[in-house]
Amino acid sequence: GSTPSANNAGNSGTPSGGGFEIALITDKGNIDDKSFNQGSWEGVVEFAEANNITHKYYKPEEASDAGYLAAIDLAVTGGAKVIVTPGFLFEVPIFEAQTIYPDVKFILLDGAPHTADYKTFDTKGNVASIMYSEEESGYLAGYAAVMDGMTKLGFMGGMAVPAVQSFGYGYLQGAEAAAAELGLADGAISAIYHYTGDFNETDNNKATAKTMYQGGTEVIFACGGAVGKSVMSAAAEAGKKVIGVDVDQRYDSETVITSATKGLRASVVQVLESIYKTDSWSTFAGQTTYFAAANDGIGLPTAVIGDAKANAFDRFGKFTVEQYEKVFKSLVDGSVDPIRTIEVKDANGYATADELVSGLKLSKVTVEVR
Amino acid sequence: MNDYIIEMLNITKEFPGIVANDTITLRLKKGEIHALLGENGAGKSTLMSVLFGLYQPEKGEIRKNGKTVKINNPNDANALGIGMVHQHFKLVEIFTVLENIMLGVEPHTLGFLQKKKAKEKIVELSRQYGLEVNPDAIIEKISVGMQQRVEILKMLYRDNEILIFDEPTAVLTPQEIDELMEIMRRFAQEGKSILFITHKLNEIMAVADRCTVLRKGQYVGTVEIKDTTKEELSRMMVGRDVSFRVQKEASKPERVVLSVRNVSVPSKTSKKNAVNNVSLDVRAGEIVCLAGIDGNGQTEFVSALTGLERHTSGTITLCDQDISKASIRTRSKSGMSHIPEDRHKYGLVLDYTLEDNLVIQRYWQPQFQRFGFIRRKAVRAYAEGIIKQYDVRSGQGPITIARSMSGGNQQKAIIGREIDKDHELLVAVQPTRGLDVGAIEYIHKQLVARRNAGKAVLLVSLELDEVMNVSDRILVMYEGEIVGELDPKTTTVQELGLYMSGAKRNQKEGSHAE
Amino acid sequence: MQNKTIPPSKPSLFHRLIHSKGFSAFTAALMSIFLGFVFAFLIMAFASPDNALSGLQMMLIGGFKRLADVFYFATPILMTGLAVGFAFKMGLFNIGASGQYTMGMFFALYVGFMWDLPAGIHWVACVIAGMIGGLLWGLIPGIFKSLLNVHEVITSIMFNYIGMYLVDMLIQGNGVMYVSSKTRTAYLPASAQLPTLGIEHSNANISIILAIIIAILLYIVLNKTTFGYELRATGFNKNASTYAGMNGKRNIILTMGIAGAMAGLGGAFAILAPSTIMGSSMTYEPINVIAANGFNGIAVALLGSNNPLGIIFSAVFISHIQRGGTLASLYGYKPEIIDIVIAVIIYFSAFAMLMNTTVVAFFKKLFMRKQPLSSGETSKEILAEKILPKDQDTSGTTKEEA
Amino acid sequence: MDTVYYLVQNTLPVAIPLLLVALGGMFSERSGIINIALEGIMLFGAFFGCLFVYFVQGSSLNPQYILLLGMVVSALAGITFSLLLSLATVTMKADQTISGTALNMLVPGMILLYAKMSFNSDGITTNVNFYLRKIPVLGDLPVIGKLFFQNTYITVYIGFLFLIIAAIIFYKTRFGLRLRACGEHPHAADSVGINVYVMRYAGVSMSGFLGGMGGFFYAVGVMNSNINGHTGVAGFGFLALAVMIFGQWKPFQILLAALFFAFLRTLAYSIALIPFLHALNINQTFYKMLPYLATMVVLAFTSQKSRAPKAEGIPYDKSQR
Ligand SMILES: Nc1ncnc2c1ncn2[C@@H]1O[C@H](COP(=O)(O)OP(=O)(O)OP(=O)(O)O)[C@@H](O)[C@H]1O
Ligand SMILES: Nc1ncnc2c1ncn2[C@@H]1O[C@H](COP(=O)(O)OP(=O)(O)OP(=O)(O)O)[C@@H](O)[C@H]1O
Ligand SMILES: [Mg+2]
Ligand SMILES: [Mg+2]
Repeated sequence: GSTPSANNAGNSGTPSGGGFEIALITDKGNIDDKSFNQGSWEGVVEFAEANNITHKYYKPEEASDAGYLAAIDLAVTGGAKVIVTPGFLFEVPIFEAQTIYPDVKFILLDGAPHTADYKTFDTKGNVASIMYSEEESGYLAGYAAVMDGMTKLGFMGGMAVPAVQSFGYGYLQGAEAAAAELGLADGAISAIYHYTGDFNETDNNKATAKTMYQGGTEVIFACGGAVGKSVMSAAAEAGKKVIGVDVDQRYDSETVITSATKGLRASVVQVLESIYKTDSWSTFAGQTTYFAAANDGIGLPTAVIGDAKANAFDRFGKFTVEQYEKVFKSLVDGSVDPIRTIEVKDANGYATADELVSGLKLSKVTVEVR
Repeated sequence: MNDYIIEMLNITKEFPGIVANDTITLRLKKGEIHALLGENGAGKSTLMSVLFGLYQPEKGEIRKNGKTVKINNPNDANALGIGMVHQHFKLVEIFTVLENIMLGVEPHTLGFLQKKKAKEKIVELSRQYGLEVNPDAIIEKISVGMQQRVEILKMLYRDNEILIFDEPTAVLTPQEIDELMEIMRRFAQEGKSILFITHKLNEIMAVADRCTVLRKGQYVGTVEIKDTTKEELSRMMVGRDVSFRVQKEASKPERVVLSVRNVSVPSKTSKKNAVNNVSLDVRAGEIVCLAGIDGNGQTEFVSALTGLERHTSGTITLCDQDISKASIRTRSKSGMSHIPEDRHKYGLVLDYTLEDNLVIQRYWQPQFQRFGFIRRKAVRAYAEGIIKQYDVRSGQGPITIARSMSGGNQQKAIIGREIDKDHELLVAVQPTRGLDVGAIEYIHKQLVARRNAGKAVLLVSLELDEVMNVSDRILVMYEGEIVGELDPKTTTVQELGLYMSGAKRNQKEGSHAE
Repeated sequence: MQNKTIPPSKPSLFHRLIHSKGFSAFTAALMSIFLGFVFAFLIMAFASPDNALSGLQMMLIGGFKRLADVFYFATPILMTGLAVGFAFKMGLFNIGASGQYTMGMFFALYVGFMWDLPAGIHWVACVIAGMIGGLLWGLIPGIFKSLLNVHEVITSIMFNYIGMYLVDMLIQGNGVMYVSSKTRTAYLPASAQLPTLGIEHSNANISIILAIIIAILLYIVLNKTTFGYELRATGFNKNASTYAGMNGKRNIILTMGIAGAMAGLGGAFAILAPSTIMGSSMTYEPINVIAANGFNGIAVALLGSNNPLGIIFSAVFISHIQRGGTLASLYGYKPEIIDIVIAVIIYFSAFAMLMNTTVVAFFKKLFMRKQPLSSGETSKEILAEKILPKDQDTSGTTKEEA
Repeated sequence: MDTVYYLVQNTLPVAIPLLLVALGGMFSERSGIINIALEGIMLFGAFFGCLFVYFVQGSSLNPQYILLLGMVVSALAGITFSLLLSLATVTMKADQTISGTALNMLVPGMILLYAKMSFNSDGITTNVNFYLRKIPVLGDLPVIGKLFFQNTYITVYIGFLFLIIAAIIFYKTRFGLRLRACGEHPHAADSVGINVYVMRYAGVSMSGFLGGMGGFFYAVGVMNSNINGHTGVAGFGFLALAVMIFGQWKPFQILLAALFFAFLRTLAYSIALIPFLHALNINQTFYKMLPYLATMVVLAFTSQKSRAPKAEGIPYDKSQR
């Protein structure tokens, strides 16, 4: 029948006959998940609106490889030329899609295309695979917390996926480093380490956080999308602090002292620019690109949006931008290189206290797992 | 000029598929007791419901003291001084007597209840009319007779002067009935006008001044009681002569079919047993009648006997085999047929067709089922047989939905079903409840026929006439115990009443056990 | 009076039609569906007027573009629909299809991963396992109801949550089944996946055929067997069935068990479906979410007026509009609209029967004018027959005793 | 001791929504209408309450006033939504369980749709802080102060206030008497001139009022005034039904039941604070299941002799005898 045209929120710009040009496929979450979907969608919107390109996101009918592939198919039918797929769940579907739709460009975040049996890894010329060094971001967070004088830390991860794990591991290593630097005694820092098992805002996540605070925890690194909401409300009630994740969450709550960001938005924008503006697609195409301190892909926020003069570190007690820049540099030049993965026995990926301590070589920091 | 307090003129009331009242006229004089007589479904309750504002008539008008009134709901009726004791009591069981009486006309200030006020008035009223009640008693804990008093007090509390009694005596003992009659007379003397519905002719002869007869929703006539007879009334009611005596030759009891020994059943409401250590025998070829006022353990006893409930102690033997612990199905297999008390609750699946209802005891038998599949043809054929033999009237024969059948015909179907299934013992619980004389006569014939065919029949009944006419032996149950065994030929209704009300007891039954 | 000679017990065809239960159920369903879409259209017109029509059109006919998918997605809700509808026949409201569905899914997965069986047999074993899983979870509300007198609605809701949490825990704790780095189950071996129907770009598989066969079997059980007879009797009147010596308690448990088994099969069919992608498979994510297919089953059952055959069609229909809803997103409409449409449809089908009867009654009146005898005669005629002494056997629904 | 304070302080805000919603259920069922839709009503109320908060959060209004206004909004929303139930069950005489279920299914879809269309979100996220760290004077009272007047929400006090009001209406007023009559024996009520339909509409509407409010209080006290279509109210509506049954359809027993469940829940999440329980280190999931399992256990013991309103679930039809 008639040509579809964009309308209500969620897709904007007017389609040039060809429907929606830049498409994003959400995984199981929605684009406000305070995580992959949201970060990358913000990137899409930012770029597309700046350049007035039609864009839209699609929700798969079924959360399975086939379902994601079907969604990609729908997006292509909808006129997509560039498709952004946030999350490792798209690795296998993209492996298929890259050959089925050779002239569609794919931006795969946090994953690399491979076959279901993991035998063949192959990123074709129409796919850009993007990864992030979360451990570095987490490292900075942990470092900042301890430097700021906190000794009772908490970590609440969503589910034990690589991204979340390495955030957590980095966090502990950062704390350890800071403690050492401050010359604190062994065990001077205690950390409670917990995976909620979901990425949602739920009353039990809030209760769990509240319980941690009640137990004396000063700050919780909330590392699981909407789990952050629960932790922030718990912090607000307990009068304690939170460290945000992925994007700068200072705007969500007064309790957020800083956020261990990773440049989801930035990276998506960069790649889109390489396609539409700088036509340097080749720099990303057919390979996996890591976003890390080295290429400004991760870090703690140093500026407040919409207020050039404001101090992004105003919620710290002692910790200063100078200290931050120093440690950041050490990550850039590689003099410090946090461990990204450790050996975990448990099937559900939950590391035990011993695994963390030995795997991450912790001495100043004692860990309790919940 | 006219001395009628209420006139219902040419009232017509229709229900889906039936005209319950067809241009009926009824005139009530001030201070009279006016009986309303008719078969089941004749339209008595409906007519009264119209007067009470529960139903709106399609045609006709109602006048009070000569001027036309519109009665849209019970409130209007109440405002006109009309009150009603319903056939099926309308009491909230978990409420107290007080709450039930004042419900709808509660004394209150700003919506807050003023129970004290109400209580004083009730105490005063019950004193004035000798209607003893405890205002704070919970309805479900008091006897049926008491509950009726509450219903009557409801009317008095509302200062009604036109009182409708819909089949009030069905649930009472002879003594209680006499009291009620007394009370009615007193009301009449005080100038209250009374409409009195009943199936029982001698009650009408006893208290009524005039009687209006309805038949199949139509007005038959109004007669002065002093110049009419029972026979004439019944002829008016049914449209033909009916015999009040069930003619049957003396019974010749043979071997014991059912033998019950020391059966007790705990009560649901109170701590003491509902059935206490009951023993009895029923022999082939006799009709034993279990008489008693409603609520003295008959229901519980039957439940235990038929297996609807597990009794605690004692043994039940049917045809020399112990069925004390047997399932309902086993009891039925070993020769027990059961005509249940409540045909709608137990007797029928109202949404099933007549034929499906007719095989409900037997669908599992090879005759009707092969490898678990129902044999439609066989069922149909069988149903048609029963329908013919027992003259069950219905819209579409075997495939009629049971719900759409009249109570009378529903009952016939059940009786046909239970009698046709081969059995040694027939347990019939109030088989003629709420049925008209025609149907009653028919059912009594069937019971006697069973007994003559050498079956044992255990009849549980509240109707004294039935008890006296049909049975060969009467066992009276009082407060869960059998307090007397009587011979219908030698006792009187009054004596029976004394046993039923616990005023008298003999130990014959105990010895009878041996 | 002349008309008395024609017995009214021979109603005209039209009359019999409009009075057949099926007919009113059907018109009722149509009416609710219609209202459901009116609602949807209003929402869409509100969201963006200019596309509303094409959006609605997409919802209504879009499914035809993807028939294979329509049937693929119809399978699980057909099964949960049976799970709900079957229990309804006994007057039990099985709102626990979700939990039973999830359990079935888990059992199927377990056998799929933990046992290795020869190709031909493996998926069959998985399916049966799924059935058992659902059955067990269905028994629970049955037992609570018949032995402890707990209302099945509460029980089954509670066990939806319990089942969901339990399954998620069991899966996450199992290294073979769960890939923690992907927060989902691993890929099932091909031997455990259902044979595909080989339609391109579609997971359509043998299960839809199985589902339809099962539905037909259920229909036969309900309407032709003694068990079905007992079951419906109990549904209509518990006391009467007890009086007739039927084992009510056992039947309740049995019915809930069977219902659960249906839902369990639904879960198995869903998770065992073959993937269009080589070496891949369906996967389950233990993220503490209640399976929506269970609740859609309620819609399916009601729309199919709890009749197994009706349920086949309603399942396909609902799947059809869901596909359409997805396609409607090409016009920028959110697929969630369909959820609302479905809810609205159930809401109305809850009393459409009544609205419907009034409509029918209206037709009946119209019709009776022309043919006074076809149905309930006018009052005068009833009486004409009632008064006449003997030959009353023709007049039907009205009361008379000899 | 701190742990005790902590448990109490965290139990109440959870208990209150349960209490209010269960009371709502009580009014509905005592008038004769089974109200499965409580879950939906809660969510609907919570949604509009939060929507209101969302729109006024910018303004300079005192948070507590916002909360009170939000409460009114949610209550009205609840009533409106409950009318759909009355319409179906009272006027149209539809099956009460089915209509209720349909309404339950309607709300999440509605919220998702609205939230996605307006903010590309699964729900509404607000950031107003309704938390009361300490009630002025009362908070300083020795033990009592710490237990009841610190780290809490005003919802707690409002909740108890409505409990009292509900109980009075229920037992002391003409309305209450008549309502209960309709749930037990509607024909009796009718025969004394009580309009059963009206009373049932009233009963259901009261459940809408309390249910909507309870939903909002859930959002405030448990979800930090956020609400979304996926997690909804996490089965609280159904828990409330269980609470009502456990409470035997009586106000004060319902209070006890609500406290029981809420405490269990809080306990489950506070394991870490209670050494000997923590030592057991039982899988988290079991604690998530605990409230539901507890519900079943409780019902298993109470349902045998539990006595629901007699006429509950049966549509009232004047002409039926
Ligand atoms: N609500 C109703 N709907 C349909 N038919 C009804 C209704 N009430 C009464 N009827 C029918 O109207 C006729 C009159 O009923 P009614 O109850 O007045 O009879 P009755 O004279 O009181 O009989 P009984 O002695 O059994 O009380 C009967 O056929 C009855 O079945
Ligand atoms: N609620 C009802 N709806 C429709 N028709 C009814 C209803 N009740 C009775 N009838 C019709 O009224 C006629 C008489 O039934 P009714 O029950 O009054 O007979 P009955 O002998 O008085 O039985 P009961 O003693 O149980 O009232 C039957 O034809 C029946 O179809
Ligand atoms: Mg009658
Ligand atoms: Mg009557």
